[in-house]
Amino acid sequence: MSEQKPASRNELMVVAAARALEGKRVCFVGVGLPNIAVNLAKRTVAPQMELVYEAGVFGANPARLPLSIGDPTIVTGSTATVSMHDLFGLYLQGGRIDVGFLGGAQIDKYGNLNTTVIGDYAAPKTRLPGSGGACEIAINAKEIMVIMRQSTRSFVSTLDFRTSPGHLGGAAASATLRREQGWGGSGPSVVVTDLAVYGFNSDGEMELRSIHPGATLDEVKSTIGWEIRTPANVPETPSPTAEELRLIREELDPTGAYV
Amino acid sequence: MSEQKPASRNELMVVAAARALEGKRVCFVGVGLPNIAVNLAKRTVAPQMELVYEAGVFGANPARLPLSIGDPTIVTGSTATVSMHDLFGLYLQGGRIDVGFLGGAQIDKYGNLNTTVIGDYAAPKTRLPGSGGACEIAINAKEIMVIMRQSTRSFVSTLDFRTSPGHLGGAAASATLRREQGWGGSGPSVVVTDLAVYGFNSDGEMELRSIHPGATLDEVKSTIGWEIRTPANVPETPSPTAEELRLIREELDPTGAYV
Amino acid sequence: MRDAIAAHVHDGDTVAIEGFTHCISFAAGHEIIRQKRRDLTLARMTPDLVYDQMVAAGCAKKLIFSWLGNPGVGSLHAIRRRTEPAALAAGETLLEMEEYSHHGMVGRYVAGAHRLPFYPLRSYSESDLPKVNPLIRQVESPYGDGKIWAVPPLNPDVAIIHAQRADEEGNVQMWGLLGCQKEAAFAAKRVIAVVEEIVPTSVIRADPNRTIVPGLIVNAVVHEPFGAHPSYVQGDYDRDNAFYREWDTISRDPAATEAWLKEWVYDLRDRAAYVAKFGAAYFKGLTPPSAPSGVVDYGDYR
Amino acid sequence: MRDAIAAHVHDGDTVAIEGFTHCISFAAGHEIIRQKRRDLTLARMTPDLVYDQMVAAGCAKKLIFSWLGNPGVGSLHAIRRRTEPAALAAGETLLEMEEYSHHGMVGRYVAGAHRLPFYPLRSYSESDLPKVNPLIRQVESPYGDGKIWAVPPLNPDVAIIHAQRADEEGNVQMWGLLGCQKEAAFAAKRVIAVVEEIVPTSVIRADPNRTIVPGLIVNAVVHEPFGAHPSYVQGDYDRDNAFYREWDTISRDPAATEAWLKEWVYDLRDRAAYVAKFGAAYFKGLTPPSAPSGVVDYGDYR
Repeated sequence: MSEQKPASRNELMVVAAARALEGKRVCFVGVGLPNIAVNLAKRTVAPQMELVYEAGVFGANPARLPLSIGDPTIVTGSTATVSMHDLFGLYLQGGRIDVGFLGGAQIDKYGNLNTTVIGDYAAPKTRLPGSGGACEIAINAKEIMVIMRQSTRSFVSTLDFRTSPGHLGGAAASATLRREQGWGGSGPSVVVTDLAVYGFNSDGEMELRSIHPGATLDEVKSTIGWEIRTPANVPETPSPTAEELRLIREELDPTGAYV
Repeated sequence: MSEQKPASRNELMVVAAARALEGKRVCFVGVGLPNIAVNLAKRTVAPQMELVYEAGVFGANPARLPLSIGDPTIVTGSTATVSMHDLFGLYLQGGRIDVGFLGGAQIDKYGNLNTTVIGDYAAPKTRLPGSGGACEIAINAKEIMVIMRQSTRSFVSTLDFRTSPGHLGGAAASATLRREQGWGGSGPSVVVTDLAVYGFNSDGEMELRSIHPGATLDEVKSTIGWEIRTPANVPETPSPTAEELRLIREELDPTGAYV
Repeated sequence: MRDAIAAHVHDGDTVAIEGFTHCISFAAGHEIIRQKRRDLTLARMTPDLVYDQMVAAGCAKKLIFSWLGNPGVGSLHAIRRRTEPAALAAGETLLEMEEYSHHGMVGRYVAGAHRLPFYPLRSYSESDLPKVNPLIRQVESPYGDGKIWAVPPLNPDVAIIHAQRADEEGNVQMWGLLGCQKEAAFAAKRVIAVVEEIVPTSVIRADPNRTIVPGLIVNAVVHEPFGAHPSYVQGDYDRDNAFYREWDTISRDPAATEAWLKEWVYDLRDRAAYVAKFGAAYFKGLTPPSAPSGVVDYGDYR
Repeated sequence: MRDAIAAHVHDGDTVAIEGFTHCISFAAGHEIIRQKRRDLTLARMTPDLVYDQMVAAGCAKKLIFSWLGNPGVGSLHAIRRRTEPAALAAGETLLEMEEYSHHGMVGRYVAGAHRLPFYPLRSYSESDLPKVNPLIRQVESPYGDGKIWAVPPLNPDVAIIHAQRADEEGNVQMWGLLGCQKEAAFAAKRVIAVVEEIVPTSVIRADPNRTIVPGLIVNAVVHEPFGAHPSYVQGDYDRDNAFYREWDTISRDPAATEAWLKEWVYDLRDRAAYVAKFGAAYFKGLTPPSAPSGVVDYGDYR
């Protein structure tokens, strides 16, 4: 096998996200990076995983990397293709989704997400896509994984708009409310960025778990808008294998459109 | 063509019911006699009529007389076969049904129907099938036609149980309530029996419209549990044509199972 | 089937053998009778012969339903004997009855499948049904346009559905009348799928829009040819209307009913024996000529 | 198409051109632009390029939606220019925005189609969406288990759907992603069905489970091959992802957007001219190899 270029930060992010899916059964896939991470996981750590696309596909078996959330390749060869009413009602709200993948323009320390606007809602500085399925995914998927690039603009102390609830103001309140209101899910468990991997502590607050090769703790801290909780010793995220990089570069994203 | 036997009272009932469907577009079909009446109408006065079966079929095109409400012959060659959720939600409740056909063990002067019990509900003398789709058909079909044999046991002054609402206690109250509660339908318009045809007057009370050949006014009155409204001159129900009788005897009910 | 029933249907369970006239799993009903399950709550839009037989065999304590009859024939006499005090045999008790309309029963499964607290519908107004079933209630619209009726979710312990085909993973495909099988299966805690044919997954994946229930929610897949007789399976065999009429005579007489259960259920070890007892010629007579659907193209996108 | 739009789409109407990524009737959108409809309320789960173009052409005064973007590419720049005050051109006004989540939008169509006063769902809790959309409200369960969120019915004046095939009577069949076309069509006062192929009714009746919308509710059937381009039709042609990326560049520049509308919409008399301008070879390049569904048997019961 020829010499491989070292992993880019996007590749590190995708590989770390894929590895976080090890052993998961039913995953609700988003477009872009989550799409690549999930398809990489299915080819590596989670071959038995069922891919669910909000467009109405269960058990997708894409022959190429889907270029949009509704790419025809997710339909052909899938186990079931259903109406969106069935997908959101029977599969998501019905409690059949183990992991939902979300991203966003802004995330706070409790994993609450903003995909709606930057600035004031009525007169936004930047109009973002909005919820799509994110709001109900955040509430009904048993577990939420977040994948997004980190910067002081995206990792903020206060969201401009809360599109999708995470651990709200903290785990205790969140757990009670989720139980009382009969939410199907327990909220965000993992956040993967281009620099590091985060979990959530018992207070539902984001906590640094590992730093990607090539990134530094200072860099991580300087790109987060709050004082991130950091253990005494932060391990390094295990490097991607040659096979993981080959899959991304040759099969999943040959044109480099996403990674 | 060979000599035909004269029409039986059941045949008179079926033919009168079929003729009442002239020009109707979408008809919700029941089992038994309504089934034969509707299929006769489609072959005679209402060729353009779409047959809807509560089992989940729209635009049925049965190659034989369906022997049950879910006979496979109503599916093969139909325009659309759908879930019962769609049939009751999108087609019936959605307001797409012009005529619903109902029968019952008991009917009162306002066209309210009982298909649940004879006697006390908790300890019935006779347990009947229950509502099936009748209750929501009575509420949502734009118009209701009733077909049933008449006797003092079936045409009663007081129902043992009101399964399906007709004109309730009278048209004025009924119309107001149907409007206020957003019911889709205006209630019963025609009742066809083995002896006569009835309509409803502006008070929503049943009124004699015509008497079948061979039946008498005395016979009609003596088989109704209340003083039936009767116009000065009651016309005779037009006799079945040879072709109508041939269709019933040779095509729709060759074994005479129903008529 | 023996293992599937033993593993997933227990005394006291709420069981839904669904299928509106079409694809009713009599094979499962008979195995439940053979295994002598007791105190079952039997949920079904149209109890049909399968529940009349299960009630006659003493499996049931309660019915949840919307139409109680022998479709196209008349009454379910075994159930009526447990419903009408005058007909009740010595030592027998009345069945508990929980009664809805068709839309209401469908709605109960939908609410259960969608994990909703209730299902709103336009029915029951001015009917006596809500008076005898306190679970049929009204809900106030938050848009100021008054009240509408509602039914609560129904989540059976086990749903049993029959269909034309599934793969080994339990991905079920069905055509013809769909009834409320999808909704009942998604609402249930456990699902048993009984099929006429087990096909390779490639057959399922060639036409994903035909899948009504994914293997994900199926606990057991049972291959049971003619498992829906005397009901029918679209394209495979016709409804045995003669038997539906015959049952009317049998079921009027408790002794004849007992004798029938002995000959056709207890004395047979399984469905295969039932099918063999009728003989191949009998089922050949119920097989319709072909009416192919035609082919559509999904396109190979790579 | 010209007649269908002229007859059924009027200034001020609420229009739903539905289709989730799949089967989006760009042909209808372009004809509406050509006929210079104004003050439309455009409802769609995912406004996509078709609404970006209609907004750029000045047809719209309001959007009702759940996800606003160029799927797989980025933003809808024409719509953003009517949404962000800093980007608003002189004389332009901000678009009215009524915003939901995907499940909420689906639910609005379902409530409209089922003639229900509201659709209950498990979403919106602790989200800011209800704060900015007062139509997202809570409803109290009549079973004592608290409140759940609800959305009101949506009944568009006209729904426009695209599909693989229909017969002359407008019985529409579709496979692949079904989106919410069935629900939107049943909710609408008028329905325009646009299809790749008009088939004999016998083709429809050979596979009745594939019918998503019956002719009964269809006001106009339009035969428009490649009418969904640059979106796709399962089995017929692929999504023109290159154009979706190209539009990102074009739509960033109001002048380029105007020029594109002139060349590809105003200066062309109809969809046939649009297809001819691309040329047969271009569409051949978007056509996938075959992936047949296989045949099932409905049985000939007589």
